[in-house]
Amino acid sequence: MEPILAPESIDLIALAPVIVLSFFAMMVLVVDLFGGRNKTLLVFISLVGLLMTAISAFAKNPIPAYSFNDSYIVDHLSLFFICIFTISSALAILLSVEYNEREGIRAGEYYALILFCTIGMILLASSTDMIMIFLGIEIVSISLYVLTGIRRDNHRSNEAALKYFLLGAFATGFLLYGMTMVYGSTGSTNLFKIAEVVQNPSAQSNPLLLMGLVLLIIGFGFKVASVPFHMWAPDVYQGAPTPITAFMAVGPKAAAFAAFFRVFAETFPEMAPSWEILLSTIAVLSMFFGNLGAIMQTNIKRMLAFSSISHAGYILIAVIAKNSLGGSSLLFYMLAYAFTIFGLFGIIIILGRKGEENLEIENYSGLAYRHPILALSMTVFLLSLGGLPPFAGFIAKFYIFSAAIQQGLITLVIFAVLNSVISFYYYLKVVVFMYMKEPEAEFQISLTPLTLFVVFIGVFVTINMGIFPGSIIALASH
Amino acid sequence: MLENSVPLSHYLMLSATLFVIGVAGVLIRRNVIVVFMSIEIMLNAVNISLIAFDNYMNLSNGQIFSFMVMCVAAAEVSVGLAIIIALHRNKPSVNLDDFNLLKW
Amino acid sequence: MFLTLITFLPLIGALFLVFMPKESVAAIKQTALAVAVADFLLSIFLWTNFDNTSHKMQFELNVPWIEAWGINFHVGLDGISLLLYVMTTFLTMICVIASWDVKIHVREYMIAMLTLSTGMLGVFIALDLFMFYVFWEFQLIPMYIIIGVWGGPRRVYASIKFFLFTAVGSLLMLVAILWIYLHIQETTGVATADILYITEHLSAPLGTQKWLWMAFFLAFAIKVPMFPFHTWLPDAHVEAPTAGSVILAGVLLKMGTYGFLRFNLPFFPQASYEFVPMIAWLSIIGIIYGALVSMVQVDLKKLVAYSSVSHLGFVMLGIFALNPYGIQGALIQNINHGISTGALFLLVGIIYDRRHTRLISEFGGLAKIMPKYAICFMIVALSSIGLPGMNGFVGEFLILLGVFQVNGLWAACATSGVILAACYILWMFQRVMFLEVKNPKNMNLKDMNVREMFTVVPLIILIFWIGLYPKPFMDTFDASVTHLVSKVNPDNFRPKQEHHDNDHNDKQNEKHGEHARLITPTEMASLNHTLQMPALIKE
Amino acid sequence: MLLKLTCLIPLFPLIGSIINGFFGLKIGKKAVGFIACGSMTLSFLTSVLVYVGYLMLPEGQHVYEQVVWTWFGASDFNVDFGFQVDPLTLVMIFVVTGIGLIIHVYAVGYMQEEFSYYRFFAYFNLFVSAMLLLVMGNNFLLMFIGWEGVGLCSYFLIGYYFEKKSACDAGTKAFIVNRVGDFAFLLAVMYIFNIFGTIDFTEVMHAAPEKLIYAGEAVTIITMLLFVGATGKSAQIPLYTWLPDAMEGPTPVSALIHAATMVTAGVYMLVRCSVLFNLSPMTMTVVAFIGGGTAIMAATIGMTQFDIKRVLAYSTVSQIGYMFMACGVGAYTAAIFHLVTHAFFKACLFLGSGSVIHGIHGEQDMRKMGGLKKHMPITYWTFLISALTIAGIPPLAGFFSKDEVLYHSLMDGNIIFWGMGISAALLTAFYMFRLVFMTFHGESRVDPSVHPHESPKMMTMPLVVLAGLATVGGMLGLPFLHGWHILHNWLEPVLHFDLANALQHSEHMLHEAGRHAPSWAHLLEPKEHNGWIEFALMVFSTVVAITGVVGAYIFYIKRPDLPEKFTQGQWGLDMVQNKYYVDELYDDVFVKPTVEGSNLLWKECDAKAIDGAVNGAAKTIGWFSRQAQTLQSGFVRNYALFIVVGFISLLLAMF
Repeated sequence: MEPILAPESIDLIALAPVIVLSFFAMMVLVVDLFGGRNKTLLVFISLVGLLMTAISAFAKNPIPAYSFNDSYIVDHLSLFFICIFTISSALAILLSVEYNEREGIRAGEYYALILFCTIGMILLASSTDMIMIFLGIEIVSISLYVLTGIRRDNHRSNEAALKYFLLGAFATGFLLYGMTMVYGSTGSTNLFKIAEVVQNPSAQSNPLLLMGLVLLIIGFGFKVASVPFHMWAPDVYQGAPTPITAFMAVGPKAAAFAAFFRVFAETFPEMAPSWEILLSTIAVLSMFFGNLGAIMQTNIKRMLAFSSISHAGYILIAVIAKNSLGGSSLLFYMLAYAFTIFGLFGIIIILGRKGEENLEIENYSGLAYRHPILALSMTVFLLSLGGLPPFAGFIAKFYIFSAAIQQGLITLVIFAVLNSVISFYYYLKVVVFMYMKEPEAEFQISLTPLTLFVVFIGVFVTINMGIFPGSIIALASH
Repeated sequence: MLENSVPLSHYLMLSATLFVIGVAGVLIRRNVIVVFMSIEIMLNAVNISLIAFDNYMNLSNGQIFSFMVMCVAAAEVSVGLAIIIALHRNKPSVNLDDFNLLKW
Repeated sequence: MFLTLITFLPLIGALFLVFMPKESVAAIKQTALAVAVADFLLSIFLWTNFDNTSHKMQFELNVPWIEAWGINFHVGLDGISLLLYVMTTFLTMICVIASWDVKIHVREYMIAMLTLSTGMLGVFIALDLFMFYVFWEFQLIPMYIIIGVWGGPRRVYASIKFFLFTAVGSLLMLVAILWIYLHIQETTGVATADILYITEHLSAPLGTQKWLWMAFFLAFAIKVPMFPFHTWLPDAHVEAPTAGSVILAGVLLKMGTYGFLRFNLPFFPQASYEFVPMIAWLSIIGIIYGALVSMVQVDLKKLVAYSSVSHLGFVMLGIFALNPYGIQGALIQNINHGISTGALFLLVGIIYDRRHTRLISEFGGLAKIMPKYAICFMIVALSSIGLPGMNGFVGEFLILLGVFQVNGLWAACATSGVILAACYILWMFQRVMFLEVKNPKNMNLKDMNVREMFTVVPLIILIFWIGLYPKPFMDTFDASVTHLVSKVNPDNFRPKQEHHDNDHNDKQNEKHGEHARLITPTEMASLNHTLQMPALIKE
Repeated sequence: MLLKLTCLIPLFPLIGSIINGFFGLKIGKKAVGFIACGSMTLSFLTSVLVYVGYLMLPEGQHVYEQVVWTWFGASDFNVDFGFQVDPLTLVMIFVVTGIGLIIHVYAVGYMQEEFSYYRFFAYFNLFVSAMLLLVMGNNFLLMFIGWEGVGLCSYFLIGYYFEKKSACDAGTKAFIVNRVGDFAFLLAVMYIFNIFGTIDFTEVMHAAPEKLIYAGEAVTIITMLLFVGATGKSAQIPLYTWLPDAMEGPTPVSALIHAATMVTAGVYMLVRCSVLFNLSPMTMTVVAFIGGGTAIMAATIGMTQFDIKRVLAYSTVSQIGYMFMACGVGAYTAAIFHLVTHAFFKACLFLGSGSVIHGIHGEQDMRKMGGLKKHMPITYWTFLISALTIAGIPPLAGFFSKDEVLYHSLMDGNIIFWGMGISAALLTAFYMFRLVFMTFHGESRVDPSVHPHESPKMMTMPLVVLAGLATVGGMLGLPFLHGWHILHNWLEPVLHFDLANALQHSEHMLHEAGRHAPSWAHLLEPKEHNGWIEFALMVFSTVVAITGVVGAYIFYIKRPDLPEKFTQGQWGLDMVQNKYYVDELYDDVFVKPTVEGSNLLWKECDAKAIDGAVNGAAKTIGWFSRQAQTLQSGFVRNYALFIVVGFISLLLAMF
């Protein structure tokens, strides 16, 4: 047996973000023990931790750099993703502060769990080894199980957690089994080595490997909530606390896509003929089911859950395109998506109040004339999600589609654009209620500053990335 | 080393059978705990094949992997049971089909 | 820079309005009007500084926008877009005046109107495909809001239909745009979406051209709207508030025809040529179908909406005549339709404001009660049916003339639309304006007030101006059209064939003159025989 | 330099119209009348000056063109807003401004009681302006402005009493039927441009023999289309139905528009394009047939009508039929001659009937008239003179013009045309005098409460003038003084046509195209003017006319019971009285199917099929959406099942 780990291959600087964040996460836990009921300090520590993480991510230079026997990588993709993760976690924390107070969520581990989850995401985006990927996924998942069910007294929250947990574990089984098969057929868990092995045409037709790929697709497909492994998403999104829903829709999803991209687009590009059609089908089905499911929804969180399923379909196109344009478009899309989603959920949180979250779309009737700015922001977010210029969502879609067309995937793109039309319908439905219906009942809302701040950032970035996307594109397409 | 005594395919078959049993358990059983156990069976099926591969191809990664799987499984168990307990407080039932508040 | 300023001025105005207090309605209206008027005057300044003799883009500005993709903020005007641009600012101004009586959410209304203006102006000046698409989709939103918030009872249905219909087409166009963008990058090595560059360098096999053409076609055909993609239009028009209808008819539909001229023709000349028969027949069906259907409408706005389908059929037919007569006719008809139909919608809006109904059967005898209104309505209606001396005729005739050069049968079919136009307009006019006043609610209607006159009279002046002396208008696009036609001339693609011209001496007249054909001798003989008549010339 | 004034001729009435239209209500009736008549007078005087100017043109120049501005154009197509003055135009200008002025004066009296007096004169002046454009335009499109303009004014004036449904319907009908003609006219113009590259009259007529093949397809189609256009405006078969209905308008309107000027525009157009028509024997034949047929058919209907104005309307249709027949046999001078005389006597007849209607307070039914001679002598005498003129009694104007038409229809056409013409003449004499006798002679059947009275001077003076013109108008073309036929010589430059030259060009063109030209030699045989035949025909037609008059006398004065007896139980009468059911036929064949078809198109095709497809797509998506929703059952095991199903399908797809 060869030595598993050569000491010289351990590069802690490359690992700095994970270490920093772990430190801060544990600090949150410890401080919480002494902090009493006031969670402000925890929030502060968490935010600082995320900031430090983001900064420390750039400590490693030059990139790409490898660590732990090439099972951990610092490259452009992972750096960009780390930024997305820290941003989304920070925004989720900001959204949570006032929400938790309102809803009576006093658990201090809440913030620690978000941070731990972030660690998992960073690992997931940076790992080049299947073991690492597995660990990353599990760290993310387990944190999320808890976060989903953190409102212990809330039946829906509990049920969502249970569903998420059972199905997540179930899917993990598939993922693991797939990894095992890939491992068994290639003899390695390291993605680089696997990639080398599958250069060989005879290895490509190994049924064990193909079976493993299918199982991997299931595992990742579950994490990104693509059809037919999406069924958990609407229930969980609906049941989870709103900030966590937003967080789930962005961070873990992005992380899963990062891994998805690493495994399929970077490790198995030679085998594209065998998985391309599968992923394409899944992508198209995701778009259709996501959009069709969303049309009839009356609960906005549930609707957004379905919408996120359809977005998974769009993003899968980037994976299928498996070119550098695909990678950078994935980055851009996730970033744009993050700001839009957090802004949107920010508004949803603002519009709720204790005991009555006002999640039915009908509750938004006449919003435009009570709180025009909020309604306008909401419109901006929805249209951005729909992919309408001049908002970030449009550029993101444009980016992904151009990656696909460069790869000759025109049919897929046509499916995607037709689905965009369907999606306009339900996004506009919300606009209809906000602008074109008279308010049904008076409801008081409290314009909480932190949440408003998130909304503001969301609007600003969504528009800014829509009109002046140049700098971000330049970063993404490095 | 039990070389050549039992061929790899046997292990794999065993693992596959266990996996399918686990899957079937998840699909068929209604008791939350039993479903949970079925999932554990699936994970252990994976472990078996991991070890088998390692053994027959003279590798080590798989063994480490299986340790990881076990750790994670343990963590999952703790979280999972916690969730089930929390749920049980709200609604005293372990029948999965009773948890049907979120749908459509 | 100047052009950019004019384009974004309304948006800046809208942003300014955002910060005005909701309650100061008067100030909001005045501000909006000031912005619109200023914008119009500035655009007039563009027109006066426009060099008619050149087909090149003018007032150009080309600055990098998304450098990573080679996408530039490239704007400019040429003859094809200039008038549409000016008309947009003009109609925006008219619409702000016409919307003076908006009761609810005045501030939001004006914001939407001004934003819409910027969106539309952007479409006409964009010289980068990406930018074009951005503006093209962007203007949907304010229009959607205008229909949906200030519209009639079925406004939600209409607004969503409008939005989705347009979106279907434009998203497929997006795919084509992407394809072109990547193709250009592949073939020339330059990453750019510059329209001028693409026009010159795009070369794709005919099969591909056709697909791309179809994608663009769908987007623009829905916008125009051509039969059978027109059903969003009646709903949108009927439900939209008056100003919305005016803008919709006056500018939004023109974006479709503009698209054909800016993209389909120069990008894919050969595909365009191949598709001429299809377009021609669709247009002809549209002309006749629109006229027939509008004849039996019971709702005034719906009638005008269907008449738009008919009129735009003419425009499309003219564009695809692919000769200078047809295209120039189509361009001027674009303007004409904006003026006439815009004015018709304004006028319908005026009685709608008074009676809150648009059903033709509710009216009758208005000529006696509202004489000024009746005169205005008559003039506009006549312009709409293309009475010579008014604007509609100039465009229609040029279009038909152009089509006739291509195919006499098409011209004949299209010309029959002229008869039908008279039918539906006059019948409607009779039922609304003439006869006795039967409905007591109509007895005390007030005639048009000064503000309403302000909205309609400028349009009427234009009706006569273009009808009698269209030269200042037509001169603007002369050079551009000549340039365009030289690119899309069917002779470039047709297999060369022998011309039997009668006049061999005069080369200039070569394309005119009869090709030798006779009535068959038997026909002649039998005719002469039955009449026992030696054919006859005396005097 | 006097010719520079040309553009003022149509401008004066236009200005008058604008002033009256916008300020008419404020300035009062007197001023309105003054402005209307004043503008007409100015226009007439200017015409005289232009005429003088024209006479001073240098030898050999027959046409004066004045381009005011370039109207519109594209590429090599350019239309000028230009006027031309040539002999034909001058004739028409004088007819329009002269008779227009007279009728304006009459209308000032006739319309005195109307509230919207100003509106009437605004339209009336506008009409004259448009009519002048029509006859003065130097190209087809400018003519078309006038062409549509007069149609529009006609629409307004027919529908002048817009509160009456019948008036509105009549106006709309007139406009739409005219549009059918315009449709053909427009196509013709396009075809002309296609062939000649210009639509200027002078250039087209000059180039026609060189660019068109004799009896070729192009010229036949062009002339046919032009002729269809003419039938619309001039109320010929098959588009005549609007004219009788047009009598809903005030009587001066009928006189000016529907008798003297507008309806003859078709004839003017044919004469203007005589060169083209000369090249197409087939069209010529059709024109002659339609003309002759219309003349007879309208005359038969005219015999059975009781509405005084309708009789005159059918008479107009019939007389215009004559003019077309003349055109059809190539006797353009005769057509114009008859046009001019017809303008005199028919205007007089209409104004006379207006005077009658005015005198008995709006009654138009002849069965409620009778014995009016003593109440309104001036009206009677002028009416009688005009009736004699139209009947063709020498030496009144109508005799000469009608006779010239008949002579040419026999000599240049054939016996069929002449037969048509002469029988129409018989019928004309009969129904005109039926009208005269029923209105002015016999016992009074007037409603006793009404006291018939003579009209004021303002109205009778125009009658006298017109009757005078009808009497002496024949001087324009005295038959015996051959070579002294004033009108013929005057129009010669316009109508000049060198057939031999045209045939030669055609042959050349056919050879170029590799076709063989048929033998055209017989066309060039010279024809002699036979004075004796002409004389014989004159005598014959005089006899015919007198027979008609006497017949009417017997039927309506001597034996008033005869008409009843003759027509008792005749199915034919019913048919004729109902105008051959043409209106009903058109209604059933064109109007109803169009309206019903459109309804069908709208409700079935548009709403159900096309929009149904759109909404159907939306509904389908909605249905799928509900299905997708029900999949989301909320049961965890279901969700797990989905994962497994997905797994199995992926496996199947993979292998």
